[in-house]
Amino acid sequence: MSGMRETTYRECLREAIREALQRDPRVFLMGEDVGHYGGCYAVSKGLLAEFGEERIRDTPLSEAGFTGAGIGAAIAGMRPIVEIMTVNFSFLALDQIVNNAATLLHMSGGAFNVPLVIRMATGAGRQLAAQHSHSMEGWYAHIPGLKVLTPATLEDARGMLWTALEDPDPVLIFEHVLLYNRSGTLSPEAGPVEIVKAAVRREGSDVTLLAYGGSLFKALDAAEELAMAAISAEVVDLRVLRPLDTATIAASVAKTRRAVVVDEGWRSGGISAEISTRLMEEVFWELDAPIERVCGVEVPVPYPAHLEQASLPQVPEIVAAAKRTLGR
Amino acid sequence: MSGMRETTYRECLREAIREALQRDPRVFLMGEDVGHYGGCYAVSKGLLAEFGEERIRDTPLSEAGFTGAGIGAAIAGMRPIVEIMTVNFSFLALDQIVNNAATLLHMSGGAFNVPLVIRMATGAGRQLAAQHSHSMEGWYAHIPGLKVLTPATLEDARGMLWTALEDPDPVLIFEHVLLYNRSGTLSPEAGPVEIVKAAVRREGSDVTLLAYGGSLFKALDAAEELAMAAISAEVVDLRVLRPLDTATIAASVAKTRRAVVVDEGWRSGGISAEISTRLMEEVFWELDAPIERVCGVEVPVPYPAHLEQASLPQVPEIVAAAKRTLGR
Amino acid sequence: MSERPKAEETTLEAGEDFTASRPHLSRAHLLDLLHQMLRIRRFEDRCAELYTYEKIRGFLHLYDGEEAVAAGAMRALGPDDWVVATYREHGHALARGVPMPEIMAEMFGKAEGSSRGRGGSMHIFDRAHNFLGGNAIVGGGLPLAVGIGLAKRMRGEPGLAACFFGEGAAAEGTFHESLNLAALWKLPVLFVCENNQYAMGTALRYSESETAIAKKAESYRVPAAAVDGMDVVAVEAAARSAAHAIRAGGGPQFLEAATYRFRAHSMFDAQLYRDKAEVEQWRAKDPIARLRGWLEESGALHAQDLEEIDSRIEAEVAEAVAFAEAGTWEPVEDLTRFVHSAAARRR
Amino acid sequence: MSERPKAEETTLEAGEDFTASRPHLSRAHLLDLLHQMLRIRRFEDRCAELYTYEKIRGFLHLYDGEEAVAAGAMRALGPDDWVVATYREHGHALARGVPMPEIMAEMFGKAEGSSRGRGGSMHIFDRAHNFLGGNAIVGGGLPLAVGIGLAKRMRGEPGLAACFFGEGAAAEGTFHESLNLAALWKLPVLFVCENNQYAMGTALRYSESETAIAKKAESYRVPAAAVDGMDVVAVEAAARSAAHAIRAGGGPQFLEAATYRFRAHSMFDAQLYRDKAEVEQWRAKDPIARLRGWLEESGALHAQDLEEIDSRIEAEVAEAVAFAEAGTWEPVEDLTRFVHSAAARRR
Ligand SMILES: Cc1ncc(C[n+]2csc(CCOP(=O)(O)OP(=O)(O)O)c2C)c(N)n1
Ligand SMILES: Cc1ncc(C[n+]2csc(CCOP(=O)(O)OP(=O)(O)O)c2C)c(N)n1
Ligand SMILES: [Mg+2]
Ligand SMILES: [Mg+2]
Repeated sequence: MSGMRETTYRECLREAIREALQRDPRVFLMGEDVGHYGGCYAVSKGLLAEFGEERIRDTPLSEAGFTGAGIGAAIAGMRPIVEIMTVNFSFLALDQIVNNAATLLHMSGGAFNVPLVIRMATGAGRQLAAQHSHSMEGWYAHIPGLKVLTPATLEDARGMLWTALEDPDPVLIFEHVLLYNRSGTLSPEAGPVEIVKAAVRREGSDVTLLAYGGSLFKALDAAEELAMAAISAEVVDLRVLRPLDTATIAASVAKTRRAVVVDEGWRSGGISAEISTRLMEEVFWELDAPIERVCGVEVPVPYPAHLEQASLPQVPEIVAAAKRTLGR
Repeated sequence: MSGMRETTYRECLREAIREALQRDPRVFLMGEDVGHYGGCYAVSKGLLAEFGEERIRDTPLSEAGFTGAGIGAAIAGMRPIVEIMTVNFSFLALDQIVNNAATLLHMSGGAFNVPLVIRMATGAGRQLAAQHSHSMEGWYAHIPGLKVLTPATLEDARGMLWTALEDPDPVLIFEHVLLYNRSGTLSPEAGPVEIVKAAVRREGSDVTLLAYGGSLFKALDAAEELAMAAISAEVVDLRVLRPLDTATIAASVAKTRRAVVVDEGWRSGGISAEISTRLMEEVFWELDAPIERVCGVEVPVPYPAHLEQASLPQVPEIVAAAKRTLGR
Repeated sequence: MSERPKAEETTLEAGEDFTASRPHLSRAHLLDLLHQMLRIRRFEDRCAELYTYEKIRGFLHLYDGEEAVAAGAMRALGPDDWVVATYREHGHALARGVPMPEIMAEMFGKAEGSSRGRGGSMHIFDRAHNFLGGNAIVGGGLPLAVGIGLAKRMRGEPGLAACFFGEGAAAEGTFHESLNLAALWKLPVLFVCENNQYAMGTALRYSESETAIAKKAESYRVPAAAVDGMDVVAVEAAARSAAHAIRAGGGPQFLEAATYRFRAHSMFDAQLYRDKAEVEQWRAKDPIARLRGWLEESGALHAQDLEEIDSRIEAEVAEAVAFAEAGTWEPVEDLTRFVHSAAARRR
Repeated sequence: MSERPKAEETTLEAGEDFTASRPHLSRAHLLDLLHQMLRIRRFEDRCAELYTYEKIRGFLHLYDGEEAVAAGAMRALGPDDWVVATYREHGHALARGVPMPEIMAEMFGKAEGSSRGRGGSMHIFDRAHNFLGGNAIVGGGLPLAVGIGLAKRMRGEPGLAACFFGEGAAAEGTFHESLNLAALWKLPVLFVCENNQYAMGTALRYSESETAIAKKAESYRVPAAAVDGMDVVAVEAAARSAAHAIRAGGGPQFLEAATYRFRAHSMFDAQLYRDKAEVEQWRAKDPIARLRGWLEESGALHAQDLEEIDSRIEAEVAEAVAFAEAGTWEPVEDLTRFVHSAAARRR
């Protein structure tokens, strides 16, 4: 096996798309500015030249229309990857996503499945304000019939897409905007990964930090800080928000007896609430303290950096919450 | 004060709309089939004749368009009541509701508030299947900038609208389809009610049942059954899903030390999770048992009665859950 | 129907070629159209009755009066084509060939139904006939049809997607987005607007500033035709000509069929929004009576033909009801089957 | 600009009546238009610079090249009228009269900004000028404009809602729904489509099957005009004529202005989708150079006029930057203020 190579999250996504296009003639990428512009976040840069206009398909501004077209095409034998630039715009396509993509298999009694992948950018941190910055992946995780993936690592950016494309049902992939530029090393053999389980990214014994997507790295930084205070934090990367891997999560918390959920989404009714609740349901008698949540503040994301940052989970808050669970 | 009179939930809603139209010339009702048809669920029957086409305004099938128009009209000095027939159709207007109605006040730094009321039917039980039957009010309760009301009683059906119209910000009112025909008695003096607090509908000491909307009556029935088993259940009607009245809820559970949340919405990521989590956060040390949830099963609502009913919370399950909290 | 040749004058046999750009007006073919429309009418009459017996529940939207549209248009479609319809889709499903017993069982909510009973009247699906529902979100099916057209084009497959929707749907944003996409990408999609003058209780003049729906297609450069939707042969002719152009690679086509529903929007409709005289005027154009009248006049229809048709239909409907009655309820333990394919396929 | 009278020939004074159906082509008025366009250009040049210094962050969409549209159209609006714009709205805000210092402070994210810094470049709002943003959802503003028109009509108030949007927005469903509603209800709404040929990197031919946007208005029966958006007087004339018709109670009007953005879509755009030659062709039509050239040719603009305009603008921009620099950061404790009006109004 050759050595590791330097790459970025963005490049991993691009490689995954390229590989899928090469592997399966039914795969195509469709969305606003994926072609001539090169992708709003430059993920698909260069792919138009390589694969042509049919398979790297620029769409008009019609989120409902092209998402619905993706559903129809999936049903009729293609394997579309639909890109929606930013999660806030996906609301324009929500009817198609919930009332059709998530529902058709059931509504048709199993006759029509929808093997569709929808990718979108999510999250704050680039000062894009209140119509471009939200974290709605946890919200989508409420919908039966959907699978919700949140790749945080390079391996997952590289590997989740193909597995998602092989899924017979609709899968949403949320890419945190702050991760695109993130670099690191990856094995040249990196390929498809499973999309079922959460992953323990750091082992620990005193408290479990549960995070995903952009917040994972804040949780890891917090664990580092906690270590300096002689607190051993385990960090679990949720990876998949629907269906939640309750077993892995509960096993970790059963061991540490304390947990902090970190979620950039708004607190009330966020995925953090579901995780807290499941933990209470599964390991109530093992808990030594109430589960803490460090979440996005319930405000549309403000433009100025100081307010935007104040609205997001930050390492010191995670550290403080973890300490609270230990009575410190 | 004269005696009570017989009326229905539907009539209460209609009276509330009529009163608002009479009281404030800025109020108007707008939506599909509110006029000539008389309202999909007959709520606005007769109002067209009384108030005319301008104020009882039939719209084309354009949920995004007319909801957005309601927002614009509210900003420019009107007090629109927008009716969306069924919560599933509101997804077509979600961009307007979340990216505009809920966000404009903040995005404009307080310059433009949106005094808009949106009413919609919610819930299952009429065999309308997977595109007409969901309970998404808990989902909407995740969005900062919105208020979410779920009138269950005749008093609330009669009284919440006017208070909502006086609110300077957007308010969503969810009417459970099975309540429209519900009849009961109402004081002739019934009028506006506050839209801030949860209400204890039945006092008890062993366990708290938390419910709202169509499920409230199932919780009350369950309390009745529990009483026969010598279990004293307190029943709290949430009334308002955003902002949640945590104080009232927590006070009840701090007293009973056990709770069951009943929610017709899907379990994962539902409002039930938020309530459970808040209780853990607020009264963890008072809890004698993990909080139980009785929720909608995570499936698009099926058409046949036996499956539809199986997908919804039912009295025996509530009773069983309450007993579990007591170790019985 | 004056300009149409008399049935006797057509010499062609009934053996149909769906790709032909014009209908074969053989006697057999016309009798078949009559049969198809009557089949839909009688089936739905029975449904309405069964609704009062609470065998069928939920919303039930009858196609009564509009049969010529589905019966005519479906003649232009072959096995590779797809159909996307609405909640008012019994007629489309029947005309497309979805077996009547399965449709009826679906209405009953039985496991033997075309959607295993999960969908009911508004959600009839059938993979064997490329029948993609049964969509109860007004305008929700149009993007799906675009996607099917896109798949066909990209896969180099023959066939087209036919999408039926009401004139009320023309106001939805998805109408706009879908027509643009189909035209921009020159996809094989046949848009069929069933203009029955009302969207629930909202008359067309309350929903559209431009009430000539076919005109709207122009602003997407989609060729459009308006046709008398109470004349089954006219519908078939228009659909054939449109489908022919699509199959020749010309991109989407649009058809507006003027029609009327004789009954209420659904079973919960007091019809306050239209007066009886209007309904009577339209009833006088009943597509079934019209074709029958013309066949009789021209001597092509004998009393015994009609009797035969009637008895075949009666038997078919009876069989469908019996099948539905005999159907089984899906076990409650299977409630969440069909949320994901893995579970759906497990047995 | 050949058919336009020379400035000297116009005898009318600059004192403007926004309700007039035609522009007053006085020298003062034309100088004013030039001033307005230059003001926008220079303001944005400065913004681009400040972006490189990271004083302005997030997305910044310049109006560079399109100034004639806002500058011209805004002349047809009075104080009772409302404006709904997009994320590319600096030009609209300036031309509408939103004070430059507040706009600049908003770009900096300062509490003194027009939206208290909450919105930034994409979300400039000003109640005093009925300026309803600043909307970063493409097509998201159109229904709002319809609603304002509805409120005006129902309240019997004078005025109209002017809604600016790009040609890319014309593909969105909200475009369709909004035009239909405005026309159906005969509302006072002026739709102004700024057709700058691209939606981000998507050329019009990739987004619309019918590339003549104004034609689309016909299918809603909305009167439409296409105008040279690089000619400020032509835009003003078209806007005045449209606004006049609206004020006369004729319902909505549609204007398509052909224009071009000289720079990138936003500050993160490598412009792979168009070639330099095309940009140069359009630059040759620069609305500012064009008006200036014509004024100079006709002897109406003297070197000292231009110097005066330049120095006024320089001072104004400098003042705006100083104001923004001196502005304060909203305290973090106020983070959730403005989620609800109660808290927003508390101080
Ligand atoms: C998005 C959406 N809005 C509203 C409804 C409720 N609804 C069902 S049918 C209907 C009328 C549709 O009219 P049209 O498209 O003309 O079809 P028709 O019923 O006349 O065949 C309405 C408003 C719905 N099902 N979906
Ligand atoms: C609903 C939505 N989809 C996508 C985007 C991303 N986006 C921002 S501007 C833009 C192009 C819009 O083009 P156009 O309407 O022509 O306006 P222009 O930017 O050219 O002025 C896109 C795709 C968005 N902001 N909103
Ligand atoms: Mg109709
Ligand atoms: Mg543009």
